[in-house]
Amino acid sequence: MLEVEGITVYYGRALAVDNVSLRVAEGAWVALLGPNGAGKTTLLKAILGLVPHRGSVRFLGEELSSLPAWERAQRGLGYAPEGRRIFPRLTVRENLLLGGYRLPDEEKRKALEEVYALFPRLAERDQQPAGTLSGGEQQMLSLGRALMCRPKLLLLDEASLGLMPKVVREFFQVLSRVHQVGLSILMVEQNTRLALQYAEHAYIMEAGRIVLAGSSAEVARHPRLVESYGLRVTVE
Amino acid sequence: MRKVLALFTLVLALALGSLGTAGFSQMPPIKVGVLAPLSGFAAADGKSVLTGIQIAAEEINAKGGILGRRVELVTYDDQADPKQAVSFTRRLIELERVAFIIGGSYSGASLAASPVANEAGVLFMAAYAVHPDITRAKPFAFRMGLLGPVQGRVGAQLVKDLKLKRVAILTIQNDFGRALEAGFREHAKKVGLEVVFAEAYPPGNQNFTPLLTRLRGVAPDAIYASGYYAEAANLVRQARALGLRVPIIGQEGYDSPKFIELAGPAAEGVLLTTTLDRDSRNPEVQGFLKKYRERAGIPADMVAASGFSALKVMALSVEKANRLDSEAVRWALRSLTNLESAVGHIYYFTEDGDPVKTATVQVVRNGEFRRFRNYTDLSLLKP
Amino acid sequence: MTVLEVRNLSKRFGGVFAVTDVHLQVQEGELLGLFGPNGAGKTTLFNLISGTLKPDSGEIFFFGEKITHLPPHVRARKGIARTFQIVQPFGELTVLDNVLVPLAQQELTRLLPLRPYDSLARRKQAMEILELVGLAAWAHERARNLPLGLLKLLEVARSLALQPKLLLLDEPLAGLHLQESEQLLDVLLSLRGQVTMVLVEHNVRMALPVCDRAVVMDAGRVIAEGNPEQVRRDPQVIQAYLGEREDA
Amino acid sequence: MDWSTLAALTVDGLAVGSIYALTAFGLTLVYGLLRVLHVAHAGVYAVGAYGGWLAYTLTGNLGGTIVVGTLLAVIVGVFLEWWFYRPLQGKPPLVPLIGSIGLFVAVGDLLRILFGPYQQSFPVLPPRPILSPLTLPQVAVVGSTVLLFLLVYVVTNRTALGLSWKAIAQDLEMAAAVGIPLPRYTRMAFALASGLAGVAGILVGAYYNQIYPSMGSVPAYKALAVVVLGGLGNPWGTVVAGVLLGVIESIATAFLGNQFPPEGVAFLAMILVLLFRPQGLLASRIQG
Amino acid sequence: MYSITVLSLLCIYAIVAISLNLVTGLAGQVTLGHAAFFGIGAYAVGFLTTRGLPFFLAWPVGVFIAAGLGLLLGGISLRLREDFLAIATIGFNFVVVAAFLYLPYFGGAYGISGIPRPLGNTWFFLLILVSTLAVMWLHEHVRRSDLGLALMSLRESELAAETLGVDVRRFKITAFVLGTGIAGLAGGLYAGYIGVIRPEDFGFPLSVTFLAMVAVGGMGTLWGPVAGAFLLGGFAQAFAFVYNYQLVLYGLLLALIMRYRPQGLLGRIL
Repeated sequence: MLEVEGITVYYGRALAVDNVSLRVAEGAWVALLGPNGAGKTTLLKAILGLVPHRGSVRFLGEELSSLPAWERAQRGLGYAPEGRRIFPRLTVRENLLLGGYRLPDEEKRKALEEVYALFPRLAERDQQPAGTLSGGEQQMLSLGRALMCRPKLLLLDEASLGLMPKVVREFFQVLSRVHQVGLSILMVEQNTRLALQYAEHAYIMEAGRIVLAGSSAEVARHPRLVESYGLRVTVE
Repeated sequence: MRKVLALFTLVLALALGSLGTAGFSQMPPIKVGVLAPLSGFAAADGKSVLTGIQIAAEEINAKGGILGRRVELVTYDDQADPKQAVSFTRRLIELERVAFIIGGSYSGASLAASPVANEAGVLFMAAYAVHPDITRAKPFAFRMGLLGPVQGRVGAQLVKDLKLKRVAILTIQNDFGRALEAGFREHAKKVGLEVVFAEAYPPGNQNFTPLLTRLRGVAPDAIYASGYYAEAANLVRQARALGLRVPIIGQEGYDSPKFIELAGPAAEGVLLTTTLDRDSRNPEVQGFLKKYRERAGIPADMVAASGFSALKVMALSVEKANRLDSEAVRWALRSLTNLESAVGHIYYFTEDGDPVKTATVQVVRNGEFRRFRNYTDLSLLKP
Repeated sequence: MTVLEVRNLSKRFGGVFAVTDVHLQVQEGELLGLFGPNGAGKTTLFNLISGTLKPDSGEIFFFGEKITHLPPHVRARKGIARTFQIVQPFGELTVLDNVLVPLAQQELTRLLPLRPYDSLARRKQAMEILELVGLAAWAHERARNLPLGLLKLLEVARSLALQPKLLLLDEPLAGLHLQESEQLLDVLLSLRGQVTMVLVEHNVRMALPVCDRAVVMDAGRVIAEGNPEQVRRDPQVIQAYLGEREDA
Repeated sequence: MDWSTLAALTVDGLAVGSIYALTAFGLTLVYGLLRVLHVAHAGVYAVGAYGGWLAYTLTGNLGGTIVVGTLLAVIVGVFLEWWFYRPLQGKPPLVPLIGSIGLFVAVGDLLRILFGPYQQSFPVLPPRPILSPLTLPQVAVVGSTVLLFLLVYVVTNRTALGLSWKAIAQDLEMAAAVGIPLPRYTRMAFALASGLAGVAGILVGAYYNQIYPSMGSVPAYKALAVVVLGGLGNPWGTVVAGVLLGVIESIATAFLGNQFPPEGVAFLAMILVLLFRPQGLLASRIQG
Repeated sequence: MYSITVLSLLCIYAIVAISLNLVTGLAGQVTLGHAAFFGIGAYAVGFLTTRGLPFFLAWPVGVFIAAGLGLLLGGISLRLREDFLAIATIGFNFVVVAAFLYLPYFGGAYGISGIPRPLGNTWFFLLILVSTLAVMWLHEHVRRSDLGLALMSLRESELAAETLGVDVRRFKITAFVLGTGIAGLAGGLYAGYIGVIRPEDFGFPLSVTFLAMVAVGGMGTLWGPVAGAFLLGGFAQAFAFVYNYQLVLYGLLLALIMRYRPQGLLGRIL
C-alpha cells in the first residue's frame, strides 16, 4: 500500500536520509528500528511531506511526492509524531476533532466515539486542555488524534518514549487491537523488543540507510540488530 | 537589483549635477518656487495652498505677468518635513534659479527653509505658517499670515467683547496651538478674563469627549479651542453632543469649508478668528473666492487665500521695485502700506517681515462662513 | 585528580524529571563515555554542566571549585568546552573565524576589545587546530556551506580552541556516515590524554570501545558504570536499549 | 465626578475600545498564524473606510456601504497575503515587517491620489442622543462590535475553521500533518481580519464623521500596543485589552488630562508588560 | 551648495544607518527605536548650543547621553527577543519623543529653532564628511576586531557563543551603547545642519526609515547601509519630478525590495 523509492533528504548540506526505499503491505505492521540519528524520524516526515525530499512516495497507487503535507494527510495517512505534539491549549475533544478534520460531521462524531471507546481515559478528560494530561494520556491522545481521520496507514514515531513500562505495554495492546481491525502501521520505535514482537516486518536504519530488512523474527535473531546499537548479544 | 541601484544613482546624479540654465528666449519666465506638503499628513493644506498660488499665477499671467514676464511655478513636495524643505529650498535657489519662494508649508518645514533662503538672499514668503522664528531676524523672510500670538490676542479680545468672563482653553499640542495659547493668555490677563480650564490634546486627536466631559464640569462661559478643521469638527460635534451650548471660539485652523461639512449642524454659531473675510466687499477677495470655487469645485479656505495673497503681494513688490533684485524687492515689500489682500487689509510689514493686518471673526451661519466682526485695532494687531 | 564532580544533580521540566539525583566524577585525562537510549537525560546533564541550564538541586564542582551557578561563558573560560548534538555553527562566518571566536576570549574580557581579531599569531593558532581536525582546506568557506560531518569537526575544533580542561562532546557521531564517524573518532582519539573528555553517544558500537570508562543512563538516572566490556554485556543496559521484554 | 459622568465616559471608552479591538483582533490573528507584524493592516482599515464612503456617496445605501467597504478590505487583505506574506514565510521577521510598512505607506498615499487629500465627511451616524448618556454612534459602534465578535466567537469556537486556526497557531507542522490546508486557512484568516478592519474603518469614519488617506497612522501603532498588552497572538486577550485600553484612556484623559504624555505613558506601560509579563497582561486567564 | 546640502543629509543618514547596522546587522538585535537616539543627540546639541555652549562641547555631550540611554535599552534587550524586542524599542521611541514634548526646557511643541551652525557651509560639510568616513572606518574596524567577532558570533548563535566564552549579555549591551552613541553623534550633526528640531522629527516613522535603509541596502555589510541611506534618503530628491507620486513609489519600493530581494540590494545574508 505504501511504496517508498529512493527517498533522499538533505538538511542544508547535511544528508539525513540517503536513497532509502521501503514498502508497507496492505494490513501490515512494519517497524523501523535503529540508533538515534539514523534518519528514521526524517524518513517518516519525508513520507508525510513535512520535509522537502527527493524520491517517490506512492500510497495506494497514487504518487504523493509532489503534494503538500495536508493533501497527503487527506489521502489517509495518520501520524503520531515524536514528542506527541498534541495541541496543548486545545481541549482533548478539540485535538481529536482536528484529527478527523477531513471527515464529514456525522463520521467525525462516530470516529470520536470509537476513539473514546478505545481510550476511556480520554473520554473522561473530554473538556480538559490537552497540555494538562499526563505523559501516557498525551500519547494516547496523539494516537487517538491520528486514528480520528480513519487512516489507512498509521505512522508512529517513538510512541513509547518516556512512558512507564506498564503504560508502554498497554499502548502496544491498544495498537494491536486497531491493527487487527485492518489498520496498517509503520512505526519508529526504540523499544526494539516490543516492536519486533508486534510487528511483522522490520527495517533497521543506520546513518541514513537501510542496513537490514526482513520479517521480525529474522531481524530479531540477526546479530546485526543488537550490534547496530553497538551492544553485544549476551548469553542468558 | 544592481541595475536599479545604478539607474537610481544616475537619476540622483542628474538632479544633483545639472545646474539648470534658464536663458532660452528673450523674455524668459520668472520662476517662482513653491514648497508645499502635497503628500503625507498635511496633504490637504498642501493642495489648498498650491491651488491658491496657481490661481494667483494665472491671474498675474493673464494681466501680462510680472515686469512683462510670465510667472512659472516650480513646485516641490516637502511633506511638511524640515529635511526635505532644506534640500528643496536649495534646489529651488540653485538649480531652478527661482526669483523668490512661496512657503506653503507648516511651521517646521518653513522654519528650516527660511534661514536657507535668507542666507542665499532669496526672498521667502511664508503663506500661513505661524511660528515667530520663521521671519525673526531674517531680512529676506516674510509672512502673509497672522502671527500665532496676535491671533490669540484677537481671540481673547473677542471673548471680552462678547462680555464673557470665564473661559476654558483647549490647545492643540504643537507650535500652532502653543503660539495661539500664549497670545490668548497674555491678552486675557490684560483684559481681565478668567481662565478656568486649560488642557492640551495631541494633533490628529479625534475623541474629545473625555476632556469635554471634565470641561463641562467647570461650566465656562466660552471655550477657546485651537486646532485644524479636522480636529475642530470633532471637537465641536462632541461638545454639542455633550450639551455644551457656550460659544466656541476657534481660529484660522477652522477656516475651511470642510469644517462645516464635517461638523454638520454642530458648526452653527462657532466663531473663528481668521483673515479670510467672505463678506468683504473687496473685489480681490470676491474675485478669489469665485475663481477658487470654479477651479477646485469647493469653496476656498484661509490656507488657499493665503497662498494666493502671498504670490500676489510678492508680484506687487517686484513690480514696485521694477526689478528682480532681492534687496530691492525686499525694500519695496517693506514699503507697501494699506494693501487690500484676500486675507485682510495689510497696514504694513514690520521690520521682521510680519504683516500688521486686520483680523476677521467669522461665524458659521446656515452652513456658511459669515463675517461676525473685523478687528482693526492696531494695538491689538501689532506683533 | 578529579576534574569534574556532579553531586545529587536533578532537573525537572514541567514536573517531568529529566535528570534525577545524578552523581558523576570525571578523572583527569580520561575519556568517559556517557551512554543511554533516547530521552535518558544525557544532553540535559551536559546543559547543566556547561551552564546553559540551571539545576533544580544538586551541585557541580570543577577542579574542586563550586560552579553550580556560574554563567556559561565563565565556565567556558575556566576550561569547560562543549559541542552540540544539533550543530550550532556561526553560519555566516568562515570556518577560520568560527575557530577565532574562542581564541579571542582573552581579549574579550577587556572593555573594548578593538584589536583585529585575525592577528597573524591567532590565525596560525587557528589553522593549527584546523589542521589537527582536518578542516584546514575549508578554512575560508562559510560555515553554513559545510556538510554535517565537517560541521561536527568544526564544533570540535572550536571547542579545542578554548584550550579546555574538560571537553563535553554531545553526540558527535549522530547523523554521520561511517567514514565521517571514523574521521571524527580518530581526531578525538588523538586528543586522548591531553584533554579530559566526556562523550555522549548513541553509536555505542563505535564509541564504547574507545572509552576508558562508561556510564549508562536511562530515564534520568545512572543505571550502570564500569569499563566498556562490563557495560556492554550488562543485561540492564541491553534491556534499556532494546526495551523491556514482554515476558520480563 | 459623579456616576453619570463616569458612566458617560465608560460608554465613550467602550466605543473607542471597540474599534481598537476590531482592528487589533485581525493583527493578532495574523501574527498567531504567520508570525508577522502586519502593519499594512492599518492600510486595509483605511481602504475599508474609503470603500464604504464611496458606496455611500454613490448610493446612499447603508447596507451597501458596509458590504462594499468590507469586501474591498477583504480583497486587499487577501491579496497581500497571497502576494506578499505567504512567499516571505520563513524569512527573518524583519523582512515582512519592513515591506509591510512600505505597503502601508503606499496604500495611504494611493488613497490620497485617488480621492484627494481632504477629509471626507461620512454622515451615516448623526450624533443623536438615544438614551442619556448614550448616543446613536456609540450604540451603533458598540452594538456592531458586539455582534461582530459574537460572530467571530462562533467562527473561532464553533467551527472547524476556528479550531484549525488555533491548531495552526500552536503547531504549524502538526496542523499540516492532520490535513489542514495551511494556505487556504491563513488566507481565510486574512479575509476575516481584513473584513473586521474594514468594518472598523467604516465605523471610525462614521463615528467621527471623517475619513482621510492617513487615517491608518494612529491605529497602525496603537494596535501594536493593544496586541502586545493582550499577549501577542492571543485573539481574545487582544479584544479585552483593546476595550480596556479604550475605557482607561477615556477615564484617564478626563481625570488627568494630558498633563502626562498619554502615548509615552501607554508605551512605558507596554515596555514594562513586555519585560515582566511577555505573555501579555491577560494571557493566563484567557485562552486563545 | 545644493549638492552639498543633499550630500550632507545623506551622509548623516549613512552614519545612522551604519550605527544601526552595528546593533542589528552585526549583533542581530532588531531595533525600531533608533530615531530616539538620533533625536537625543540632536536635542543635546540644540539645547546646549542655543544656551551658548560651543557646538564642539555640546556634541560629545549628546553622544554621551545617547550612549547612556543605549545602555538602558541594551539592558532591556537582554530580556527580550525578536518581535518582542522590536516592539519594546518602538515603545522606547515613543517614550523619548514624549519626553521631548513634555519635559520643560526642550521647547515643547515649538521644538528648538535657531540652532547655530558651528562652521561655514563648506567646512561643516567637510566635518560631516569626515565624521562619515570616521564612522565607516570605525564600523570596519569593529567588524574586524575581537568585538566585531563577538557580536557576529552572538548574532549567529547565542548558545554557541556563550559556551565558547563570549559574555553574550555584555556584548549585546556594548552593541547598543556603540550603536546609539554613534546615532547621537549623527543627531548632533543633524541639529547643526537643519537648525530646527521638533519632537515629531524623531518619531517612530524615522526609526522605520533607518531600519529600512539597513534592510534595503543589505544588513551586516558596510556598503549595504550606506547604499540604503543614499537610496531612501535621496529618494525624495531624485523623484521630485513626479512629486505627486513620490510617496507611493517610496512605499512600493520598500515592499518590492523586501518581496523580491529580501536580503537587501547588497546583502548576502539569508
